[in-house]
Amino acid sequence: MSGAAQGWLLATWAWPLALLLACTWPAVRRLMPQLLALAPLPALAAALFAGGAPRVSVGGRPLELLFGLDAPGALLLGVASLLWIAAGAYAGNYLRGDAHAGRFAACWLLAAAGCLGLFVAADLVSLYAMLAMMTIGAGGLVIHDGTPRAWRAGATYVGLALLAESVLLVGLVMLAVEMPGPGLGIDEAVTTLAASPQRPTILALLVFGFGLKAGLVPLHVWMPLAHSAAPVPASAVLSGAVVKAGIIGLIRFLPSGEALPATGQMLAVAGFVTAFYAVVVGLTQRHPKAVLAYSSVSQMGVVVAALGLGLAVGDGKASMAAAFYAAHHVLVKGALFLAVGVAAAGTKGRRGWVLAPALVLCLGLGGLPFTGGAVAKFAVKDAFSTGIAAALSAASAAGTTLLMLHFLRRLALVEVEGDRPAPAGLLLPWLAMAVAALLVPWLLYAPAGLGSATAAFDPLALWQALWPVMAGVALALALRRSADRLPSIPEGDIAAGLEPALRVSRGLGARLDGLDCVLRGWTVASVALVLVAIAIGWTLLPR
Amino acid sequence: MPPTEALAAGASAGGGWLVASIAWPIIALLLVIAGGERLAARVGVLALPIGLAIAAAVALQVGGSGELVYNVGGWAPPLGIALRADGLSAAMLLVTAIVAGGSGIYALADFGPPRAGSSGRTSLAFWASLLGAWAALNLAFLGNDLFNLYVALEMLTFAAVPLVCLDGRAETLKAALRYLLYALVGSVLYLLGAVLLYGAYGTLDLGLLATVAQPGPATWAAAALMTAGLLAKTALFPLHLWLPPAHAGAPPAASAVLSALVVKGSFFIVLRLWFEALPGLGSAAAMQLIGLLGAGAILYGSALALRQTRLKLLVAYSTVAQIGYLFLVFPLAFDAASGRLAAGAALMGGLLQAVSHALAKAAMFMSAGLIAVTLGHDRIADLGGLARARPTSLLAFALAGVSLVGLPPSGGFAAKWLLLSAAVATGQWWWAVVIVLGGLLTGAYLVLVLMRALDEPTAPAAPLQPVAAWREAVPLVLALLAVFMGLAGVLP
Amino acid sequence: MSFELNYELLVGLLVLTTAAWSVAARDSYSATVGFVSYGLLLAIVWMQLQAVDVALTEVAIGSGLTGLLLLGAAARLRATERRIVARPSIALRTLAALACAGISVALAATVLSLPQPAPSLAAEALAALPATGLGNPVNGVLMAFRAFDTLLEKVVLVLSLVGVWSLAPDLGWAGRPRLLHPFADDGVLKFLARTLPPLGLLLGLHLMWNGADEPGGAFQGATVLAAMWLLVLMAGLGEAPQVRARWLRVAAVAGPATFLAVGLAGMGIAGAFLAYPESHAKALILFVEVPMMLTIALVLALLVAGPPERTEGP
Amino acid sequence: MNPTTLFGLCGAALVGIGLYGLLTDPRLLRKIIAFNLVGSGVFLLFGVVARRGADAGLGGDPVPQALVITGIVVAFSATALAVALLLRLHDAGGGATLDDGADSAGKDRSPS
Repeated sequence: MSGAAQGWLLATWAWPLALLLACTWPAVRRLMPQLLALAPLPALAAALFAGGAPRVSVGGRPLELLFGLDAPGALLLGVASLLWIAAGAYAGNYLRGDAHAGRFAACWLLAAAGCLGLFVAADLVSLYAMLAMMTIGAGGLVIHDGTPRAWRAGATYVGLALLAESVLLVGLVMLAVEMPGPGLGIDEAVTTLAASPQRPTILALLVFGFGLKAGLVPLHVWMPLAHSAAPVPASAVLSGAVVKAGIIGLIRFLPSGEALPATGQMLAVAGFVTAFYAVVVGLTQRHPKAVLAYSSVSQMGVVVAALGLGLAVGDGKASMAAAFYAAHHVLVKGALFLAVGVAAAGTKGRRGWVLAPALVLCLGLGGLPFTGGAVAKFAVKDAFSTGIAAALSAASAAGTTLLMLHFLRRLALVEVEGDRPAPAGLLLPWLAMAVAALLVPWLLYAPAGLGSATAAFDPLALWQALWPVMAGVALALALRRSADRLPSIPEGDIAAGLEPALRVSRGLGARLDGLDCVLRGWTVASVALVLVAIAIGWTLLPR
Repeated sequence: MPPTEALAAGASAGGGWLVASIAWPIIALLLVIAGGERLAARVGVLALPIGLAIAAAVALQVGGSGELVYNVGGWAPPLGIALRADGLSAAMLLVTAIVAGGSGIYALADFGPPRAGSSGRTSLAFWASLLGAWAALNLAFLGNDLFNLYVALEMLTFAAVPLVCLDGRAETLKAALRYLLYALVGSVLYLLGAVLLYGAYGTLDLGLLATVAQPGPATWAAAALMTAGLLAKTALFPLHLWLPPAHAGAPPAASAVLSALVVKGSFFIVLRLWFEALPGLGSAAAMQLIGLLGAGAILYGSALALRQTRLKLLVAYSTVAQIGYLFLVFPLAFDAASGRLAAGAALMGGLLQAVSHALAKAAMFMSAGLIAVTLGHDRIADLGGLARARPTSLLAFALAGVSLVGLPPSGGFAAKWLLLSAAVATGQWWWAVVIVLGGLLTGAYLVLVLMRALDEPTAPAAPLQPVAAWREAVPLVLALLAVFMGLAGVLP
Repeated sequence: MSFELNYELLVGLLVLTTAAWSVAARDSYSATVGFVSYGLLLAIVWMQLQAVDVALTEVAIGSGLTGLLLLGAAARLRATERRIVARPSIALRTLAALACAGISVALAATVLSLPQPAPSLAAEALAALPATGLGNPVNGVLMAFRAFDTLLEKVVLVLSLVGVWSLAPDLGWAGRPRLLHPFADDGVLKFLARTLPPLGLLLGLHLMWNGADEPGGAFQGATVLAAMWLLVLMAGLGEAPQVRARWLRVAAVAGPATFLAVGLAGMGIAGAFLAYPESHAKALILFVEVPMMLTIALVLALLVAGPPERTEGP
Repeated sequence: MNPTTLFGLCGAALVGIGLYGLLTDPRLLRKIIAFNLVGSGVFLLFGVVARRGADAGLGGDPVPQALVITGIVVAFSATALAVALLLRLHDAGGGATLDDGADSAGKDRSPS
């Protein structure tokens, strides 16, 4: 049994990579876009059968790679692989006739390998490797359309992701240096971190890196750009699964069961700021994908806030609860992005098939009772149980409802291309995801070890879930007319502020060219050589 | 004085491979000259696999015994000359053989047997220079005598300079002359240092120097002059004036050798000088100074690479930047407590950087060459449509970029990880900042190129020139080696 | 101060003066002439330093062949060099002067600080000399103790010859080096070119043969031969060979090839690369020196002659 | 002061004089001459080292003397290569300095 489990762990990332390798064969490459749904199957198997299995070790000294699956990882891996399967099936249909389908498939497989592999990576090096693979693949997906907007989004995404990974790298190396043994397992790293004299620095680096990956304000600018520029199936996995890299990273590395009030409260503040800021900016967006992207930013804020509040009081179960909340978001957000694509492909005669489930999912994200969202909210109730946190949480739920209804309005207004309905190949994955988003959280609640979900049917709990949604609906009705009069903030909001900085750097670059001409003059360079000799001699003299 | 006979007998078994690794390229070189331009390519190509086998034999022997020593002529130092190979030399020998082999195969299309009507000049010059440079590099990696290493350096320069100006255009001739003169200044400073060391200690052998060298004016002056001279030959910022035009102007097969290998020869001698001959004589300030130049190279070279409008120049400036990483070894390996340079993560990281950069940069120059052949130009702004026109070369370029940026599982990643570890472990966080910034800038200029290449063609392109598939395979293989080098650590 | 030191002071000052002249002279031709006389003065210094072998080499190569090379170049560049006026700014030149002075001062201080008694390998070299069968310790170092350097130096020579050749224009590859004939009509030169070579040949062989035990050696001998050949070429009495000629190629590699072959044979018969069996050491060394002298003479002369440039006449 | 030291100082001065020419003279031929001056200064220092090592009845240490001979030959090779390059550059119309339009090789020219 454990042998099979370990096989699934390795196949989680090795199988998509093998498919990628097979793409070097032109015949396979042509076929691959239709086969994308196969890539995440081992990951799903791993999530089902390999949770808690002993870690697999690959290699030995000097470098040992470890793969394993803890409970939050298994949860997220499971829902992420569902999304990758549905979106992969969707992509096969979406890409018909696309000249660059092969390239898309290659990037897709790379991103899938990285994204799914991330959840099973159990040592620092493979964690970093998976992140890098995911970034490169996702970058390729973002620029797929080749429009200037896509290029800009892709460049911003890759640039910021590289920044995040560089910062993470420093943090991971700092951890690795302090670890006693030759192995670099994450479990051991967390133990080391707890006792490390450098803990504040390392935690700051890791929170920055993973926070950027999860889209915490003000490091969120890449998310709206990338998620709205990418092709629909790519947006779905980016917004659903890929951003969870930051969440799982935080879950893995933040101390569990130990109270760190200052760090926890700072995280919570950052999370709530993100949650509300993104709702406000999201309301000004016109494009439904941009609205969804801001909603993702906001939801990640909620997750981080839950994590932070749990950390502040040393609640050991907070990480599992946050993972559960994030898992629901994987499914809902993935589904809703697919809905945008279905709507755009044509809803003639099937409008209800798009809008009705979307409405349920949207309200579910706000926490509407009996939806998957309600149980997700219920999972994090402990974190948001007291005073101001409870108020903020309720306000955030109302805000989310408001934002999602705004999304629904924009979705209904999507221009329809042609007069034919969306093909079944697009419609079915969307409906499957919608059903999954509604049901799967209920199925997973008890196995996730969060207790019994029946408590969510308690009248008080129902009411606590319902009233913020109703408030949000009321607010949406009240603001219905003014929403379109809001000024439109460009996607990526503060990223637009980077333009002047770019201009300055171009000016500096021209200066640099001039400097290089001077430095490469013969006399200057050879005098420099003599001076270097003198300087080295000087520094060698004893002081 | 030690009894000569005893030491001569002390030469390790298998040391003959060291002689072979230097003698073999020389034999091939002499055959190329005597055989004439018609045979040059054939002799050269046949010599390459045998050279690789010899390098592998050295690596096996070193792997078994840890170190190989050979006293040439049976005369032990200080009177005689010793050759010595350790793990560092073995790795450099291997990568040199691989890259030289790759560039030799790649060059068959440009410098193969002369066809009717062509003169054969470039064919003779290329193969003689390639083999000469190879012999000189092997000598630089194995030499254990300062004057012997001086001869290696000069041989390397004389082999490298003609490679720069094979096409005979005025601008490449000028680049070659700048290179030659600057390298000569460098080697004369190096020789000056060797003279002073001999004057003070009566030996030129690295190992013997380590036992007798003391702090003092002669040692300081010698170390300063030799280091500066070698930095000039390695083109460390701000002594890089000659590198961009020389490396960008040379034919791609030659650029690959120049950028991947030739600059590593002098770097290796700096390593030897400080780690073998004078390990306890460095000062913290001197090491920080060298590191500062390295940091300057990383940031300045990367920033200028970002500014380039031509692909080959971008790759050349990228070399300026990547050379900088090599010199971070010095401050990172310096143990302030004991005042000594210690082998460890930093040295290992430097070696990995040298090896992975050699593979990646050779792949880059070769694929850039094929891209230029395909499009008829190498203007970055007009690379659009390349992804469809020459996907394999672009893939090789991108994979090589993965190693340069330092993404796993590449050798560049392993190097960066080790250098960062050393920076963290010694508390020198400022070098960590430089390493991270350098990685970001590297990512920026490579993404810039890839974005252009993935774009649609900007203008109605000139008819694309065909390129043989086997030529595209060479950079791809080198790039794959660089990308998967980091996995070597996983192998049992 | 003794007379002896006064004399040496005078030589030293003259050396520095001619050196400064060759840097400062306005005209490159006069600078080159200054450089040649500098080389001759330097040879005197080498004699003072009891290094006769080096003095011979300095006269033959450092001053002679290098001078010839530079004079030829100066003549060809005369016209264009006049047009060069742009010099580095005064600030930069001052900085350069200060930096160079700094190097000189540091070197001087280092020279004064060298240990006394000086470390030396003289005794060791002398003790090991009998094993080589040679009488001249310098030649012992060159051909036995550090034979590896000498072998590699020959490779360097050949490599730089290929480098020089590689600079040929493509059309000129089939041609011959364009030797300057500044004195082609000079009757004296012609006369010398007819009479000197036989004498030079004898002198060269003598230097090589004698080098085993006395100052001189293959190198200095070869230089004399090269000079004789160049004299003949410059007087227009002979044609420089085509670089594609097979005999030329074989001759150009004969020296290092023989040396390498003997060296590799040494691995079998004497236990190490470039080792000689003690009984045959001197004979083997002479066996190596003959082709080496041929190669060196040829390569030196061809280096001075430059790359092939002229296309073949009809 | 003895004659050997005197020549040692002379060598140190030669290195400085030659370096100055090498650094500042724009004319390439003069750089090559200056390089030879530096080289001979270095060799002279080596000769001084050899002379100081006079021992066992020899007038000087033969090892550095032999190395100087090798060095002179290498320097000559370098000079020959540099002169050939210079003349070729001159014929190709590239002028006789390094810096006029030094960056023409570095900017905006596509390779052949």
